[in-house]
Formats: sequence, C-alpha cells, structure tokens
Amino acid sequence: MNAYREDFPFFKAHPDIVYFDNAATTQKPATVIQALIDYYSNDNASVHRSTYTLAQQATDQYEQVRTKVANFIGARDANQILFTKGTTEGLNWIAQGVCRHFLQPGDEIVLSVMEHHSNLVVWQQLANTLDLKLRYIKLTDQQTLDLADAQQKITTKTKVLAITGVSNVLGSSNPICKLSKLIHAVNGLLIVDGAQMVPTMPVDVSQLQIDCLAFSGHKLFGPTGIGVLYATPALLDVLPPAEFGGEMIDQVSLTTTSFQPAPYKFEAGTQNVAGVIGLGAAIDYIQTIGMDKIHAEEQMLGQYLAEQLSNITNVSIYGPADRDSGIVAFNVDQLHAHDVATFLDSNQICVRAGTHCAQPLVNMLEVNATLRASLAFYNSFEECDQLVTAIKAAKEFFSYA
Amino acid sequence: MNAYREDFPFFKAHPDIVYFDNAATTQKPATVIQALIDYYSNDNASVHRSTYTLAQQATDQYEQVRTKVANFIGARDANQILFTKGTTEGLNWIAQGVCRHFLQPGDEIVLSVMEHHSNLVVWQQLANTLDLKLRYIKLTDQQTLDLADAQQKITTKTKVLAITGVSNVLGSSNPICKLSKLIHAVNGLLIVDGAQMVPTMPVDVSQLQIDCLAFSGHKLFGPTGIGVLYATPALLDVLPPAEFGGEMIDQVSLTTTSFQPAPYKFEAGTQNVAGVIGLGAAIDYIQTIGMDKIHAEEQMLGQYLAEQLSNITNVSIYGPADRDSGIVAFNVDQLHAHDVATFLDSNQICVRAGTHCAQPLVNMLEVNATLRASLAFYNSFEECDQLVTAIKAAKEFFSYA
Amino acid sequence: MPDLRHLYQTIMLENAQHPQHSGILTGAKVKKITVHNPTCGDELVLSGVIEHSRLISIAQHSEGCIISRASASIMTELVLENSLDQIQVLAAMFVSLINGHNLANQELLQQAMIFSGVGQFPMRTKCALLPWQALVELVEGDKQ
Amino acid sequence: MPDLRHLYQTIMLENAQHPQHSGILTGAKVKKITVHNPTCGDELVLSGVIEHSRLISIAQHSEGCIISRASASIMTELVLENSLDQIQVLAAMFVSLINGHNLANQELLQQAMIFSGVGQFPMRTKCALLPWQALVELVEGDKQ
Ligand SMILES: Cc1ncc(COP(=O)(O)O)c(C=O)c1O
Ligand SMILES: Cc1ncc(COP(=O)(O)O)c(C=O)c1O
Repeated sequence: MNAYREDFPFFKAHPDIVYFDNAATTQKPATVIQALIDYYSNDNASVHRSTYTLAQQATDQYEQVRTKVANFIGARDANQILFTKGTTEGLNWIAQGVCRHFLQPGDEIVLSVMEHHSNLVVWQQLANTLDLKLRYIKLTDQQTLDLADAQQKITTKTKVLAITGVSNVLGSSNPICKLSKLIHAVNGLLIVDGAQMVPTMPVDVSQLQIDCLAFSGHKLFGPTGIGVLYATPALLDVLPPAEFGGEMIDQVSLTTTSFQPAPYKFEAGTQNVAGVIGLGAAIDYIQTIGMDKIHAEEQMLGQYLAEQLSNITNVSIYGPADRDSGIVAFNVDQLHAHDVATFLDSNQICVRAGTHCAQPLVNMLEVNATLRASLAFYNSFEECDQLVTAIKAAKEFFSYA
Repeated sequence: MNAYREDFPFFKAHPDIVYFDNAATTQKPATVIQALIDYYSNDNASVHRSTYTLAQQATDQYEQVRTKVANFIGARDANQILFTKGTTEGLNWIAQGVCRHFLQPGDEIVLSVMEHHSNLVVWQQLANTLDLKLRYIKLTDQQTLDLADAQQKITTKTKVLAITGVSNVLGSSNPICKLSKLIHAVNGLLIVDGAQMVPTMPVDVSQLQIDCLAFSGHKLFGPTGIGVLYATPALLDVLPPAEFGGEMIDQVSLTTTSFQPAPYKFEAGTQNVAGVIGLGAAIDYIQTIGMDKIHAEEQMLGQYLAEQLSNITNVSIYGPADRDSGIVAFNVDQLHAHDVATFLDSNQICVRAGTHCAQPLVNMLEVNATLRASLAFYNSFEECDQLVTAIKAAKEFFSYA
Repeated sequence: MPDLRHLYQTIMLENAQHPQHSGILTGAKVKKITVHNPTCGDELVLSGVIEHSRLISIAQHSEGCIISRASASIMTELVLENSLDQIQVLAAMFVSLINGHNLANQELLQQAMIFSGVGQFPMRTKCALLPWQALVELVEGDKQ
Repeated sequence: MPDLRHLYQTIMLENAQHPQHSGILTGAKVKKITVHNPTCGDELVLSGVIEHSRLISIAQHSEGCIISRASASIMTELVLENSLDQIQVLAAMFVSLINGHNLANQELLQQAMIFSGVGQFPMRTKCALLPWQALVELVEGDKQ
C-alpha cells in the first residue's frame, strides 16, 4: 500500500476501495479538512469588508493563499490570481471577455479535438453568436496532438489558442511550450485548461508564457466550489467583470459605478473563503511531496496500468503509448463500458464509464463510451493489479451468458 | 448567555467575543462543520457523472438537499432550485437572462433605493448597455419603503421589480406580498434579493408569488461559496444558461450543443458539492429551532438594541422604529464610524462600519458611513448591553482629546 | 452491493446478444424516435407504425449497454400489437417496477419482470428506462 | 489588541479636530486630486500649486475618520514648501512607517511619526495612507 494513503481520511473510512476516479475529483488530505474545521471554528468572519481584528485575520489568510497560488504556478504577481468556482467558470469568464471585447467577426479561435466540454461549448456558443470561426487541431495516428496540423491551423487570423494541458481521456500532455511559440508568433492569446495538468505536473505560467490558465481546487486535493483563473495584467486590466456586486465596487451612485482594480473587480459578492483557505492547505500538502515527485509517481502508475491492461486480450487502450499521467482510458471488446463499470463497482473499484464530458473526442475514437481509470499519487501498483484481475473476471462473467 | 451559542464551535473558541456582524456572514453550528467533515472523509465522489455506488450516494445526498431547499422556501418542485456561488451570482444570472431575453429598449426596471450593490450594479450596467430604464422606489420619512411611490413607479412599462426582502442597512422588511400584487397586476416579474430575508424570517415563494429569489448559504449558518437561486419553471425553461461546461450538456459535436433541462442546464462544471451538503445541514439545524422562533428572537433583539442605543445621547439610529430583524445601523454624532468600530473591536465587539455595499442608500442618509450591529438568534440582551456600555466609553475616550 | 447475478440474469444477457425486433422500419406510416443517455453516450432508435390506436409494427436499434439493449428487445416483444392504452399502462408499471414498488398485476409485464433488480443499481435505472421513454414519446402524439 | 491610546495619540485627535491647511485651493495653477476609500466612503480632496518642482501651496479637505483627517492635516504641514524630490522621499518613508519598518532618518517625518502605531491596526492603514496617496498623485505629473 501507498504510504500517502495514510494522509487521507477517505481511505481510512474505505480501506478496501480502489479509487480510480481522480480525474473527476480527488480525495482530500486530513490537513485540508482540518483547515476547513479551523476556519469555521475559529476564524470565520467577513473578508475585506469589515474592520475588526477577526475580519482582518480572515482577510489576511485569504490573501495569503492568493500569494501561495501565484508562487505555485509561477505567476509574477498575486494580483494575477482570481478565485473562481472552478475551471468551468474560469474558462467561461475568459472566453466571454476575450470574444466580446477583443475579437471581430471572422477572427479565428483554435481548439483541439480533445477538449473537455468546459473548454469547447462556451467557445462554440460565442462563435455562433459573434460570427467567429472555430478550428480544431486534429490527433495523429498515435492519438497525440498533431503539431503539423497545429502549425497549419494557427495562422495570422488566429486570435486565440485555447487548449487543455492534459487530456482527461487520453491522459497525454500537450506541448504547451511549442504551442506557446506558435500562437505568440501570430500575436494570439494562449489559454490553457489546466484542470488535469495542474494537479499532475509542475506548471510555470511565466516560463511557458501562458496568457490564461484555469484550474479547479477539487481536482487538486482541495475543497469543492473553488478554482483559480490566472491571467496576464494586460488582460485583467481591460477585461470587464463577469459579475457585479459587493466588494468589487469602487463607487456606486444610482446611475453610475466604478470598479476596483483586478483581482477584486472580478470577485463580486462574498467569496468561497473557506474554499480558498482549503485550497491553500492543499497546495501546502502537495508541496511537501513536490510536483516533480507527484508527476513521476503518476506517470509510473499510468504506464504500469496501461501495460498490464494491454496484456489482457481484447482490451483496447486509448492515448499514446508513453503515458504522461495517471489517466488510462480503455474498453473491453464486445462489452459496454457501463456494464464493466458496474461489475468493477461490485468489486469496490471506482472507475468512470461514459464520454467524460468530451463527446467529440470519444466519437472520434469511434466508440459510444470508454472506461477510464485515473490514478493519483496515492494509488498503487497493487491496485492496478486488482483492476486487471477484475477486468479478467468481468470478461468471464459476461461471456458466461 | 444564549443557549444556542453552545451549538457553535466559534463561540467556544471565542467565549468573550460579541459577534454582531451576522448580516455580513454568520457563524456555523457544529452540525454543519461535521457534515463537511463527513462528506470529505467518507462520501467524496463525483456527482452525476460517475456510475459507481459512492458516486451515486454523493449524487443522492446532493439532490436531497435540492428537495430540502425547495421545501424550506415553499417551492413546488425541486427542479426550481439552482445552486449558485451566492446571492450575487444568482442575481447576476437572472438579471442577465431576463434583460437580454425578455426586455426591449425603453422597458422599465424598478428597484428601491435601499438595494445592496448586488441587486443594483448589474441592473445598472445592463440598463446602460441595452437602453433600459431604471426607476427607484423612494423611502418615506420613517425610512420605510414608500408604497405610494411604488404604486407610481410600477406602471405598464415596468417589466421587472427587483427588490430586497430585508434591507441590510435599515433592517426593515419590505411588503413583498403587496409588491407582488402590484407588479403582477402589470404582468411584470418579481425578483427578490433574499440575502437578508431568508435567514431571518419564514419565506414561502409560492404564497408570495415570488418569481425569483436569491440567497446565500454563508448568511444562513451554512458554508461559504454556496447559494440558491429559485425561479419559476416558465423562466427556467426559456432562460439560457449563464455558463457552459460539463454536466449541463445533452449532446455536443464540434459545431453544435444541446442542453439538459433545468436545473442542470444552469449548473455547468463540477459544483460545490460539499457546500450543498453543508447548506442542507444548516437548513436542518435552523428547522430544529424554526424560522418563526428565529424571527421572533431576532426581532426582539433588534428592538431591544435599538431602544438601548437610542437612550444614549447623540446616537442616531437608522431604519424604522419597529424593528423587523436583528440589523441596527447607527452613528455617534461627531465620531466617525470607523473610529468607533476600532474602539469596539478593542472591546471585543465585532460590528461593521462603512457603506455596507449600499452606497446610494448611505448617501441618502446623508452620512459617509454608519456603524451596523447585526444580531442573530444566538446573540443576547447581555451582549446588547455590552455594546451600549462600550459606545458610552467610546464617547468618553474620543472626547478626552 | 447486491449480487450481480441478480442484475444480469441469463434472459437479459441473451436478449442483449440476440435482440428481438432489431432494425429500423421505413415507410410513410412509420414514426421514428431517437433518444440518448448523455452520461454514457448510448443511443436508441425506436420505430413503429400505429393504426387505429394500436401498435401494429415496431423495431428497435440500440447502441448501448446490456441493460438497455435487453430492455429494448424485451419491450418491443411485449408491446407489439397492444393498444395505446395498454402500452401506457405497461409503461407506467415498468417505471414502478424500476422504482422498486410492488406491482399488483405483475404478470402483465411478462419477461420485463427480470428488470426488477435494476432498482438496486440506481445509476443504471436510466439504461432500463431509455427504451420505454422512447416508446412513450412514440405513442404520445397518437393518443388524444 | 494593542492599546488604543497608542493609536489615538493626543496630537492626532487635536489635528483631527483642528485640521491645518483645511480647504480647497482655487486658481489656474491649482492641481486638484480627489481620492476615496470604498469600504468606508471617506473622501479627501487635496489641492496644491507646484512651481519649479516645489510645492508652494497646499490645502486639504477631508471627510473621514480621525486617522485620515489627522494624517491629512499633519502631512500638509510637513510637505509644504518641499521639493518634489523631498516629497517622494517622505511619502516612501511614511509608507514604510505604516508597514512597520524601522526608519533610518525618522526625524524627517517629524509629527507624522505619531502614525507609527497604525501598522498594528491593519484595517486602518488605508486611512493613514489615503492623503499620501493623493499627494503622490498630485506631484507625479510634475516630475519627469
Ligand atoms: C441585501 C443583500 N443582498 C445581497 C448580498 C450579497 O450576498 P453575497 O455577498 O453572499 O453574494 C448581501 C450581503 O452581502 C445583502 O445583504
Ligand atoms: C480537462 C478538463 N477541463 C475542464 C474540466 C472542468 O472542471 P470543473 O468541472 O471542475 O469546472 C475538467 C473536469 O471535469 C477536465 O478534466
């Protein structure tokens, strides 16, 4: 068993569960849960608005996490960190802001065919409304991003490249550094969906020259309902807020309003303060391990699982041969993913079956659905073996018909 | 001391603090904190998306809270309950949706001058963009809503009345039942900002014929980062989603998307699941007391505090003489609210000083700022007396100069 | 977790493997309904001909899991030649069955009774119900 | 919580009650800056005349708490007749003081040193800094 497992109350409550659905949501270390307990039991007060000592302490804690997040992703300035509800909200804000305020009819937005609905539907809706053009980078035969195609699709008409750092189905990472050069050569913006990337590998937005990065706390071993949107000062200065309300305001009369500077102008109303505190504790926790270590562990687990699964006859594995994360999508020939998932569930193995909020990609794989095991650093080789054994048993069970 | 205080870990940690900032955010009962611990320690799994047993249990818990909220506010159907980040987000969604999809240039929106920025700025911005007209209902000399003025302002041109149920500065409640008749007589929509109302008095949306109601969990003894938007099926069917992403989707191709029905079409991406569970625990807790009882207690505390404060010479109290909540705004003549708040803070009394995100109203009171004590049912008469004593001491302290 | 053999009974597996009334009807009188399950990507095309308030012909084309394929197969066999009134009764009974209620005239559901175990797997109830959802849509327009 | 007498020193209270250089200058050469503190609704109008890189005239009109009123009063008295260079040095020193740093030449701040206690009340630092923020804006345009 993996020693990190000890840090997670969930695994104490479920010693026998094989939790392989980490790409959907991760478990939380005891320190994150404790941070929430401490916040609500000792420190809960109104942030930014009230002047008493308790409120000041809550505000300080809240703002310290902003700095912590900035350091974690290599942002130059804490004011480039906005707190959101999650990746989806961050991508929606930035897509709405960029499309409505920078783009002209006919401008092109490049995505990849492997995007999660959160980085696809909003662009599609805006493209339809504003008469923008969407272009999709294809996959190679090895199911990696086709860089030659990317070079073709990214032209002087391209204003935005919005792409995931790591695919939540294929498990592969995209070459953000190369893509950054391509899109910046045509003066476009690089927007990265970091939902799967940030939890699995070190990310340095300054070094990669990422213009916007969105990710979720709940996939980063932190609480639900909290996420981060990073953006360059150039964008934050000109983008209007997506929501209006308390705290973001400078002055209001009955007819006019002026706003605070970023990040506050984007954080309308009372924020998820406990969520922010919990996210800070999650970052503290993963930094005691180190993102390099986490990446190495998850790569190794993903590679091992993919190899073991591919040794079973009639199992198809998706994604490139070299695994870069703990995400492994697969199918058992003749069996539907949902039936297999139910069988695995009866063996206490939690995997996901379906289209993983990436219907276009799954259709491209020419299946209705896939199974997906997504492993985190707290998973183990033994658990991989359990999955393999259970898949073999499933084949037996269903063929018995 | 108030017996309810025992239920709140915060007061065990701070036995001597007088917490009078409940209109900003409330403290959380132990049961709410425990619900969060239990969720993260035992039940944390992906809601709606995964098919294994744990995910099903998390989904069930999540959906049960939807039903609980519906019952709590008298909604006919759980599908009329959308989960949001808070009041601000709910009001923004509804304002954007209604203004962009139902209103024509020249249409009128009626607000009151006592609105919180969350129910003011978004309408103002939309009115400017879409050429709509905002009209504000005035106050009477007694600082209550001027119903005669409301009758004048609500005409056949009025498409929306958006108004707070309870003012976060004056502490008074507005006659929602009468306003409901006025606005429905002209076929307009009644949108109620319930941020302060829902935590202090029983609310039945069906009986009051409220078309939309928004409120926040963190002001209702629940977690941060969660709120509720109630709306009629007629609205929910036609309003488009405010954000796009996972879970809300029916089918997606590279060029088209169809959406799920409400409430799911509005809940894009992974939701604040723990926040929802915590909100459910908060509602359970307050129902063990009963909203009628809570209202009676808070009215009594507000009335007592207002009377005691008004007995001090040179203290001005805002809002009507009959208190309907625990919110009491006031000022000490010649002293600035911030200086008094700092003095109170040094006496362990937490009150808020400033414009309370209601700058137009505070300007109308002809002051730069006010103090505001906002009491919840767990506060006590003794604490009111402590505040009174401290105010007298503040006068002494600052006059000593 | 309840026993899987109770869920996946032999008749179910057989119907999934060798579906009855498989295909898509064509012709002027054919009504066609396509339904899908967004979480799993499954799709079902149900086609039928209704005359004088009676379903005189039906076919199903199902891409999905064992449960939904078997449900489509058994349903089509059960409802063919029934009146629209009878079909609505059967559909209501099937929904009750899946929701775990005790049925009075359960013999009316015939082989469809093998889905009684699905209620214990709440994440899979949609699969069993999908064909019936299509059926209700199919007959709805033709009932006053 | 630190002692309030350390925060509200007598000189501060006196300056708040009887502010120096109170008012708003008028005239063609006058530069005027309005700043405010959104959380508390306070407003400050600073007006001044700069000639040959020197502040030759200044006035402040402050609606706010004791700390901000006193800060405006003491600041205007301190910086009048100073060169813009000197003013920028003083402003930087004052910010350091409020942030709790030890200052080398603290005598340069003269009476403004009474704000050294404000740093212990973080929610009030904005009040002390507000006039200085206006001053920096006032002189900025005139410096190359
Ligand atoms: C009347 C009123 N409306 C709206 C809000 C905004 O609520 P939130 O900040 O939780 O979104 C508040 C509280 O700040 C309020 O008092
Ligand atoms: C690649 C990718 N992008 C975006 C998301 C959306 O994240 P969330 O649901 O937390 O907003 C997910 C996860 O569901 C994801 O895997």
